Parts: sequence; structure tokens; C-alpha cells
Amino acid sequence: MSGELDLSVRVGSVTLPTPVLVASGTFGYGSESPELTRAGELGGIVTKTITLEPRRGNEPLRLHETPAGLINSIGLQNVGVDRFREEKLPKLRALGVPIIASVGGRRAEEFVETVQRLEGVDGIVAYEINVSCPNVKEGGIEFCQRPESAAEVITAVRNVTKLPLWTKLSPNVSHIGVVAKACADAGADAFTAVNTFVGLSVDVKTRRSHIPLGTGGVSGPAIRPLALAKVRETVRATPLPVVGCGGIASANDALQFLVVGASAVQVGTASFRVPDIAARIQDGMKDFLRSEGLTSIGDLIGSYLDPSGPARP
Amino acid sequence: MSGELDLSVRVGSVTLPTPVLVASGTFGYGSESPELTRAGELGGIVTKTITLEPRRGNEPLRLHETPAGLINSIGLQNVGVDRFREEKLPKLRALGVPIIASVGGRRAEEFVETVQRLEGVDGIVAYEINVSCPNVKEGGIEFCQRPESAAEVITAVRNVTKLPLWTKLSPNVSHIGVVAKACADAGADAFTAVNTFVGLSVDVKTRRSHIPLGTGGVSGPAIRPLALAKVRETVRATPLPVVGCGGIASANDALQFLVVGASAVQVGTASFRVPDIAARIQDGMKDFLRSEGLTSIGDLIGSYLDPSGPARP
Amino acid sequence: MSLPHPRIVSAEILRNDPLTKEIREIVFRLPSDWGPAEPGQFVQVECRPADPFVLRRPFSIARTREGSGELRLHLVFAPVGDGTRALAACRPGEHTSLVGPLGRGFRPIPGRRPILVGGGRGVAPLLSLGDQIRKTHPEGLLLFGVRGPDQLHELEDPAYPIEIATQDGSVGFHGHLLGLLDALLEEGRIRPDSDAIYSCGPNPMLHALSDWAIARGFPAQVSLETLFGCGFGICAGCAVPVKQSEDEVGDEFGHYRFACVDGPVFDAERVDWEGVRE
Amino acid sequence: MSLPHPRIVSAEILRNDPLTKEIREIVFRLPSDWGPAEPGQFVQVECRPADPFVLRRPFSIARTREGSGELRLHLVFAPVGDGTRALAACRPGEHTSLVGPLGRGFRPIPGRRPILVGGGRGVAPLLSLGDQIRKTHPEGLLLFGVRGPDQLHELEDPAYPIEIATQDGSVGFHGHLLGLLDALLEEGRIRPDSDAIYSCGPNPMLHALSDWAIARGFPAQVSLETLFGCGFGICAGCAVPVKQSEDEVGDEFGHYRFACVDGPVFDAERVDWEGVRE
Ligand SMILES: Cc1cc2nc3c(=O)[nH]c(=O)nc-3n(C[C@H](O)[C@H](O)[C@H](O)COP(=O)(O)OP(=O)(O)OC[C@H]3O[C@@H](n4cnc5c(N)ncnc54)[C@H](O)[C@@H]3O)c2cc1C
Ligand SMILES: Cc1cc2nc3c(=O)[nH]c(=O)nc-3n(C[C@H](O)[C@H](O)[C@H](O)COP(=O)(O)OP(=O)(O)OC[C@H]3O[C@@H](n4cnc5c(N)ncnc54)[C@H](O)[C@@H]3O)c2cc1C
Ligand SMILES: Cc1cc2nc3c(=O)[nH]c(=O)nc-3n(C[C@H](O)[C@H](O)[C@H](O)COP(=O)(O)O)c2cc1C
Ligand SMILES: Cc1cc2nc3c(=O)[nH]c(=O)nc-3n(C[C@H](O)[C@H](O)[C@H](O)COP(=O)(O)O)c2cc1C
Ligand code: FES
Ligand code: FES
Repeated sequence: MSGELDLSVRVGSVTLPTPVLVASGTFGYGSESPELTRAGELGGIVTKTITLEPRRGNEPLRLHETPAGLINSIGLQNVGVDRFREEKLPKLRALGVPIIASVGGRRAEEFVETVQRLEGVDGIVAYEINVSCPNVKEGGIEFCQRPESAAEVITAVRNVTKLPLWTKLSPNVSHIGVVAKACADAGADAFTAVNTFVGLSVDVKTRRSHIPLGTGGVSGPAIRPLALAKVRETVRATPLPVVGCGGIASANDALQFLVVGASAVQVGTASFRVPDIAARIQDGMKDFLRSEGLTSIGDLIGSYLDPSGPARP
Repeated sequence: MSGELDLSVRVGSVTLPTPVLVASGTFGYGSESPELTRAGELGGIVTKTITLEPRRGNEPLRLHETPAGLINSIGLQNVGVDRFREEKLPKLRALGVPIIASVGGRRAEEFVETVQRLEGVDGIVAYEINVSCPNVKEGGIEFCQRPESAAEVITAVRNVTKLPLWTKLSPNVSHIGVVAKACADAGADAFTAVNTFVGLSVDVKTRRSHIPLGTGGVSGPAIRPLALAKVRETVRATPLPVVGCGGIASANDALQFLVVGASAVQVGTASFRVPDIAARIQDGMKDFLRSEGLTSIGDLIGSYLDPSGPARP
Repeated sequence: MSLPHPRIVSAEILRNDPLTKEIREIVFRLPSDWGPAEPGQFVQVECRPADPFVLRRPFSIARTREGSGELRLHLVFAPVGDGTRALAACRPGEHTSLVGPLGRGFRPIPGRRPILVGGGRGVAPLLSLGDQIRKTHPEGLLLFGVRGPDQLHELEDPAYPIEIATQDGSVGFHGHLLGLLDALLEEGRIRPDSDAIYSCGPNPMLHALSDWAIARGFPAQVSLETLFGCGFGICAGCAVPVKQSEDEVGDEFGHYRFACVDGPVFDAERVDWEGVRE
Repeated sequence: MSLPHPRIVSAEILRNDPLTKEIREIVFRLPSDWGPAEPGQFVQVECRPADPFVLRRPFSIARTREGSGELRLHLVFAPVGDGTRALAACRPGEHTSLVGPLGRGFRPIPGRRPILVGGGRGVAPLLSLGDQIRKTHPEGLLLFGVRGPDQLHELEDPAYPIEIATQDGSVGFHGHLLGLLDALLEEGRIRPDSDAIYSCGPNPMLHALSDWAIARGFPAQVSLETLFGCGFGICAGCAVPVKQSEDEVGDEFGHYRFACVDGPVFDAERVDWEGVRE
């Protein structure tokens, strides 16, 4: 019975076995405790954002819990592209799951150089271009807050790879659709929407932020309705596929993103509490398909009855 | 002992007996069940947004709960300025609490006309100019998403009143400081930051939004860290006072806004669960002052040790 | 209205037991000076006291019982979602917070025999109505329409004789409440000139009942359910569309009323059923 | 490492009792094939099972006891914040979810006499360490430093003789743990050439103890506490600054290690205490 259900989806030219991926920076390098996380069953793994040079990341404490949310300030701690390729990627590949390499940087040239060092390496099905990390001092969020900057990065990377480019968008903008359009024109193949929302929490006794850098990025169920609105806006802005992300913690949450038009979803913070939540969400999707008498998850994608009229008119 | 504690604050030229106000649209006209809400003890009451003509508001269902948050789509249902002045205001005035009249509209002229009909009326200490409501089809959020539009409203209203103008800012923008600056230049006296975040929640069975209009505004504890970051940004952008709002549900929450530089705070959604939460927050502030050996709430305002350096450099 | 002011009270749970597979009864201990509540009024309950970020849920007051310096408040409820399921899991001895009594209840019509019509779990406010009017209205009927035994529970000391309609035919009249009403009307056991209907239940049932009653000339009052934000008139979340009469043009809320303060009980003919989400 | 894979289990609470005013013990029933855990490993516990949006909290495994097809897992904890207070309110019979065993525990040094040093509520992992090494290391000492009686609890069947230091002087040595260590060193009851220190407690105490041990030539291992996001290496939230040795330049995490997978137990000399938030 369950064999008849088709969870596979396409994100542009990439076919994924299921629409449930794990989000960048929330699943280590993908190979941590694979039995605990049921990593081998997933639709895809987006790696921790990789930069050209190793980065030590931000000073602790890096996390602070808020109502149904989490502020983080990791600062893109990562081993750098070379050690990623040599040490992390082989283990990750062994899981047999599509790998999306998340790439970050301070300048367009860093993105380009990083992508070049990953080119021709087996197992990577797409790049996720992280132009939206709010937790690094230079660059980071600035790219998305000026559509030209984000587009510049995409143009530059587009020149050095034929692999699909997913652009990870920031929600901290007035019009996410404008940024999406600029990136689409520059050669992006898909979008991941969204990264974290800028947030702040203060210890009133010490008069300091709970996070040494001040603000951090807010993720988790608290942001889900905000993220869903941004995803819908992105879906309507261009004809490119969108991978939805933000606060997903249940099959119902994930299905909402598919209904409003996301081709796939990413699960982030929810894995911290329930290590195999992404796989459980897949199980829940199957239950939902059965209860609706559907056989393919594709039938749900974009099925939203939008009071503002259809998307992509 | 408690008599020695000074909770009074100034928002520009307005002195408030305490820094805790109730937010527009979340306290009716201020005179509903005053015993239950302890309305007479508050620092101030911001009225439901008043428009020139009565408005019937949006089609139900108008609310949907999300993790630690609430999506609303009320649509500025209100009795219109004339009936507000004749019927609601006298009852409100009887509470003996400073009244801030929230004014909304679709065009600058509507704001002007509404304010004119409130001019000279006893008991109003300031206007809150709502250029940030995301739940009405025309106008609403558009004002804040284009700083010129928001500024145009402020300029127009500035011409017809000498009362302080608080501008209620939308958080749904890339740079709230830019909007604040434009409004400051146009003659605003203070800011209320922030209104609700655009959000969406979908019923996956019916493929429809839980709210007939599609998106609504998200409030409640879920948005608190996001709102606090926006308030800090607003505080840094201009020398004008800022009234903080968004997700406040405890004294600790409220104090965080004061620490980052807000001169006062507004409590919204939290009153729905605990009708007298604003008064309880005042009680909690006193406890905090005592525990810190402080006598005046003013000593806390702006005491944030900002890793990005001091505000208003 | 000279109703007592609503209060916030922390109440101990004395009992929380299933009545049927789908329906439970929960009993709270309240201070003896709480209320008194009008029949049809409701309370706003913190269903998950440990989680401070969830709104309260509204429940009609099913019964109040006085004795030994305290008041016992009975609610009858169905665990249908997260909030009500959490309430079902609360144990005797635990405390939770209630706000109430709130809202405008039934206004029994003097001289008319009450026909109380409850659908599904909607029997709660009719119990308190029966308790309060049995002295002034000694004659009456209590009609109870349910899907089947999973919703059917014993009523302790009902004010009036009970007639039951079950959709599965397991007990009483086989069919819907309207079928039962038709039958009673036909038999002359209920009469539009001398009776009045007071009802509570799912919105589609209330809609059908209202149409039925209006068409046949019965005065009817219905207790509506919708989503509540606050329960005491400050959020404008609980809008119920009402028909506007000529002399009400320009009335304060356009054609919306607030279920929590203008209701939850409305005259059946006042409700604009086309606009009610069912 | 041939540690068993960590698992997600729903565990019944068998006991949840105060040991002192500040310290509690909670006991879970686990499947008998759970673990085995290394001493110093921890579990991630859902402290408020009804609230699905709160992260788990880490607790060191204090003891495990086998018997009749099940395993009993003991944690010793202090209710200090919302999560631990909610855990304190959980009742026997309720279930909650645990992930574990997780992390890298103590690596007892063969041939060296163990000196277990616990500060405040930090005695938990030392109990499991004692249980596991008492056979291979029959001699040892257990030092326990607390503020006063509110933190001082009986230890059932301790592996080694206990010495207590209390800051208020109510029991045992009057003063801090370091004072007690000084005294023991002076008396020749502990010796850097033959003993090894294993410790757990608040970070400032571990910092002071590490400095003390390193200065006197004791090998020392400390179990660190910091904020955990996940507990199994996927969030990078639990960074602990470590000193980098020459041959480690360019090591994968700059000079941060993850407390949850590289620790929580670290060699004392490895930790860069200047960067640890205390
Ligand atoms: C004045 C009033 C009196 C009430 N009295 C009783 C009573 O005596 N006994 C009783 O069992 N229930 C009563 N209810 C209904 C009760 O309040 C809801 O069942 C409860 O709020 C559901 O909360 P939940 O968290 O369990 O469900 P949710 O998880 O919030 O919702 C579960 C499902 O029910 C729908 N839903 C929830 N509440 C309502 C509603 N009020 N109207 C329409 N759809 C809704 C949701 O959209 C969702 O599909 C009353 C409601 C009102 C307004
Ligand atoms: C590996 C490990 C093992 C642990 N073992 C035990 C144990 O056996 N028994 C026990 O009682 N506790 C133990 N702890 C600490 C325990 O996890 C925390 O007390 C708990 O997470 C606090 O949760 P809370 O929700 O009650 O507090 P919160 O409300 O989250 O915090 C309360 C206060 O404590 C601070 N705080 C919370 N956790 C930490 C932390 N880990 N480090 C520094 N400050 C913190 C917060 O900043 C806040 O000021 C351990 C921690 C770790 C990392
Ligand atoms: C601890 C943490 C680290 C993250 N690191 C990255 C990162 O390296 N690159 C990136 O693109 N997004 C990063 N994110 C953002 C997530 O990928 C995701 O966009 C965001 O958390 C929203 O999804 P969620 O609510 O499901 O967590 C991180 C999020 C968290 C919580
Ligand atoms: C039901 C509801 C109605 C609201 N109506 C208005 C309004 O009429 N005018 C306005 O400026 N803000 C309105 N708001 C926004 C609040 O004033 C406040 O800015 C927002 O809710 C954030 O604060 P909170 O999280 O404390 O609720 C409304 C919010 C809610 C929840
Ligand atoms: S529920 Fe808030 S006004 Fe009725
Ligand atoms: S707590 Fe997540 S990596 Fe250590």
C-alpha cells in the first residue's frame, strides 16, 4: 500500500526521492548519528554552509531559546571547502541521499572559488547559494537586502558551474519577490525561502544581549506563519521552483508549504528536539495522502486556493 | 516602600504615569470590562484604530492561533471617528488614563480629516498614526513599505494638529530605520514599533487560508525577539522616543524593550489570555526595580550594553 | 445589564471524567461569591496551564452547584483539538485559571413553554438554562440530538422530560433533530404560539433549526460558536454577521456583532446565516 | 569509539523525589537493551512533554540499575529554570522522551587512583563513574563541595569514601573544594604522581580546579556545562573554546570544540578557560 505512494518531487531539473530535506546548518555535515536522524531516508541533505577558508564561528553562547523559537549566532563555523570535500563529503555520499552543497562567502569571488573547488565532485546535485546569513559581520544579510548584490553573486557563480543554483533568500526584506526576480534574471534555478529572521533578546540583569554579537537569527515554529507568507510571495514572483523553509515541525506544517506552491521543504530547528523529525514528517505525509485518497505528493503542490487569485498569472 | 518607586516616563513632551500602555486594537475602546483589565491603573490606552467612516471589518474567521502567536485579520472594524468621539471617548476618559488616539486611513486626506474631528477634544494626549496595518486591502502596509508615503501622511497631519504624533511602524520592511528617519523629517514626535508581521497559515484539507483574506498579521510572544531587534534599530535611527511593542507578555519582556531604549511599551495580544496583564507587568517592574535597588524606571531606559556600540552616535 | 463583573480566578479541578467516548465533564471549585451566571454565559479556560502562550478556550457553563462555602462549576466538553485534549488530561487537584462569567445568555420569554434543543455536545448551556427556569417555567421539553451512543450521556436531574434523536437510530427517534421536531409538531406536542426554542449545537444544525423555527413561527434563541481571541470584547475576533434592521443603518459594527459580548446567544432571526462559517 | 548508538525512547517516570531543598532525583524505566552508557555521558530530556516547541535539556547519567528485563536510569538534577522546574513537576506514571546515551564521557586512566570531585549538583556523572570503575580502581576518593545542607544529599552505595566541604561549615571541611584539596594534598592523602582527578560542577569551579590541578601536576578531566541546542552534533551551538596545540593548526573547528560530541568531558588542560562563559 505504502509502496504505491509517490513522494518524489522535482525541483527544476533535480528529482528528489521525497520533498523533505534538512536545512543548512541544522544537520551538521549530514553524517552525524545517521541512525538517530534516519538521514538515509531523506529527500535530500543541505550541508552546513561551506566557505572557502575554515571559519571558527562566533563566540559562545550561540543559542537562546524564545517562545517557540530559537535565536542562533553560529557564525558559519565550518571546516572550509577543502576539508569538506576530502573528509565530510565521502561520509555524506555514503548515505545515498541527494546532497545540496550550501555555499557562503563575503564577496562574489569567494562564492565562485568555493564552487569551483566543488565542481566535478561526485554526489552534489545542486548548490544552495547562501546570500542571506544574518550572523556574519561582513556580507551576509547585506546581499539580500540589496537585490543587485544578491544578483551579482548569482551571475558570478552561474559562470563557473552547470549545476542548478538554489538561492537562499532572506526574509528580512520589504519585498522578497523583488530579490527573487533579480536572482532569477541573474541565472538562479530555484529558491530556498527562508533563512532566519533577525532577532534580539536581552538579559535585563546584565543589560546585555543573550548572544555576544547582539542580534542573531530566529528560527523554529514561531516563524512558521511568517515564513509561509514569504514563500507564497516568492512562489508568485517568478516561475522558478521554491523550496520552503521556516518553522516546520510536523507533516501538517510541511504540507502547508507544499500547498502554497513550494516544490519541496527543508526542516531545520525541529531536528534538534526530535532527531528524526524529517523522516517522521515523510511518514506523516504518506498518512495524509492516504487519508485524502491521493497517490502522489505532486498533486498537492500549489493546490492553494488563493483569495488573491492564482500564482504566476 | 512601593510609593518610593517612580514608574513615570516621558515620551517626548508627554508624561505617562507608567511605561505600560495597551496596544491599539487589542483593548477594544479601552472601556470594556475595566475591572477585569484594571484599565484605570495603566500608563496609557491606545485606542482601536479610528477611521473617518465606520468600517465593518473583515469577514470571519478573523483569528488563527500559531505556535506562541496569533494571526489576525480584523480589518480595522470601528465605529468611525464621530461615534468614537460622542460615545466611546467619554467612557474612556472616565478611567482617568492618558489616551492616545490611533488614527488610520487609506489616503493622507482621511488621516487629516479624522484628526481634525478629534482636535480640541479633552483627554487625548497624542495621536498614533497607523501607517502600518497589514490587514486592509488598500493603503495599510503600503505606507510603511514606501518611506515617502508614510512621510506624506505625517506631513499632512502635522499641519492640522499641535498634539504629538506617534508613528506606528511596520516591521515588514528591510530597514525600519529608513522609514523612521523619513517620518522624523516629516514631523513625527515619536514612534510605536512595531505593528504585526505578515503571516499565513493554511488548512491543508481545504487548501484555503485559515483567514478568508489570505495573509493576516502575526502578533504574540512568537514575534517578541523580532520586534525587539526592530525597536533597537528604530532607537538607533533617530533621536526621537520609541514606544516598544510586540509579543510582550511579562515584566521581563517589557523590561527588555526599555533596556534597549524604548521609552515605554505597549502590550497587545497578551491581554487576551490574561485581561489584566498590563497592570501585572507594572507590578513586576516594581519588583524588578526593588531587586536591583533602583528607584526610577528611567534608570533602565537605554541601559543596554550594545556590542555594536552606543545608539545615536 | 446588572450581571456580576467577570473575574480571573484560579480554580481547583475536582473531577474530570468521561461521560461517553466523546464527551467529558469537568468540575471546578470556585469561591462561593463567584457569579451568579446567566444561563448561556460562558467561561474562558486555560486548557494548558503550563504553557503560557496559548489562548484560553470558551466553554458554556453547564451547571453550578452551591454548598459549604464554595461553588462547583460544571462544564461538559468534547476533546476535539489540542486545547480541549489538554484539558481532558488535567487531573483533579490541579489548578487552572478561569475568566468569567462572560457573555450574554438566554433571555427566557415569560409565559412561553421552553423547548431546549441541544445537538451533539451542545447540551451544556441548556442544562443551566433548565436549572434556572424550571421554577418559573415548570413545563418544558429537552430535545437532544446526537450521532449515536458515543455522544449520548445521562443527564442528572434534568429540568424537563427528554426526547432523544439519534442519527444511527440506536436510541429514541431515528433521524435528525429537525425530524424529531417535525414529528413533535405534527403530534401537537410543541406549538409555535405557546412555546419558545432555546438551542445550542454545531453551527450547521443551528442554521437549519433557525430556518425551521422561523418558517413555523417559533421564537428561537441560539447559542453560537466561533473562534474567540479574548472572550470579553477587546479583540474583535469573534465577529458574527447579523441582519441589519432599517433603524440600525450605520450601527456601530456595520453588520457584525461580537459573539463574546453581544452573544453567544442571539435571536435566531437576527443571525445572517449566509455569512457564518460552518 | 564503539559506543552504542543513541536512541530516542519514550520512558516512564518511576520516581521523582527531592533529595534536598535544591536537588532532586528522577528515575526512568528504559528497555533493558538501552545503552550501555560510558560514565560522563548524558541524555537529552523533554522536560515539558506537552509543549512540543521547547528544546530538550541535557542531564548527566547519574546511575543505571539493571533488573527484571528493564533498566533504571537515575538523574540527579536541580530545578533552576523553566525546563528543570517543569521536569520537577512531572509525576510517576507519566512518560517523556529521552535521547541518549550521548557524548564522550570520562576516560579513566589505568593505574591511577581516581579522585572524584563534584561541586554543587555536579555529582551526577561521578556516581556513574564510580559505579563503573570501582572494580578496576578499588581505591579512590569522592570529594563533594556544596554551599550547605540544601545541596547535600545522601549517596547510596558510594564507590569510594566521601569527604565533604561546605561553604557554611555545617558539615565536613569548612570552605571551598580547593581548600579541601589543599588540605588533602598537604596531608599526603592525594598525590599528583599516582592520582587522577575527574570533576564536574559549575564552570567557575571547574576553571579554578583545572588551574589548581595543572599547577600541581594532577591529570584532570572535567565535565563541562553549556547551552545545548541538539546534543548530538548537528547545531554547532555548544561551542567550547579549546587551546590549540602546534600540530593542530587548521583543525576543523578553529579553536572551538562541541561540548555535546567532543565532550562534555574534556582534559582540563585542553580547555581555553578565558573563552568559557561562566
Ligand atoms: C461561547 C462558546 C461556548 C462553548 N461551549 C462549549 C462547551 O460547553 N463544550 C464544548 O465542548 N465546547 C464548547 N465550545 C467550543 C470550544 O470552545 C472549542 O471546541 C474549543 O475552543 C476547541 O479548542 P481546541 O484547542 O481543542 O481545538 P483547536 O485545535 O483550536 O481546533 C480544533 C478544530 O476545531 C475548530 N474549532 C475550534 N474552535 C471552534 C469554534 N469555536 N468554532 C468553530 N470551529 C472551531 C478548529 O478550526 C479546528 O478545526 C464553545 C465555544 C464557544 C464560542
Ligand atoms: C552535558 C550536561 C550535563 C548536565 N547534567 C546535569 C545534571 O546532571 N543535573 C543538573 O541539574 N543539571 C545538569 N546540566 C545542566 C542542565 O542541563 C541545565 O540546568 C538545564 O538545561 C536548565 O534548563 P532550564 O530550562 O531549567 O533553565 P533555563 O530557563 O534554560 O535557564 C536557567 C538559567 O540557567 C542558565 N543555564 C541554563 N543552562 C545552562 C547551562 N547548561 N550552562 C550555563 N548556564 C545555563 C540560563 O542561562 C539561565 O540563566 C547539564 C548540562 C550539560 C550541558
Ligand atoms: C543553529 C542554526 C544554524 C544555521 N546555519 C545555517 C547555515 O549555515 N546556512 C544557512 O543557509 N542557513 C543556516 N541556518 C538557517 C536554517 O537553514 C533555516 O533556514 C532556518 O533555521 C529556518 O528553518 P527552521 O525554522 O526550520 O529552523 C541555521 C539555522 C540554525 C537554527
Ligand atoms: C486582534 C488585533 C487587532 C489589532 N488591531 C490594530 C489596530 O487597529 N491598529 C493598530 O495600529 N494595531 C493593531 N494591532 C496590532 C497591535 O497593536 C500590536 O502592534 C501587535 O499586536 C503586536 O503586539 P503584541 O504582540 O503585543 O500583540 C492589532 C493586533 C491584534 C492582535
Ligand atoms: S473574542 Fe475578543 S472580542 Fe469577542
Ligand atoms: S548541542 Fe548541537 S552541536 Fe552540540
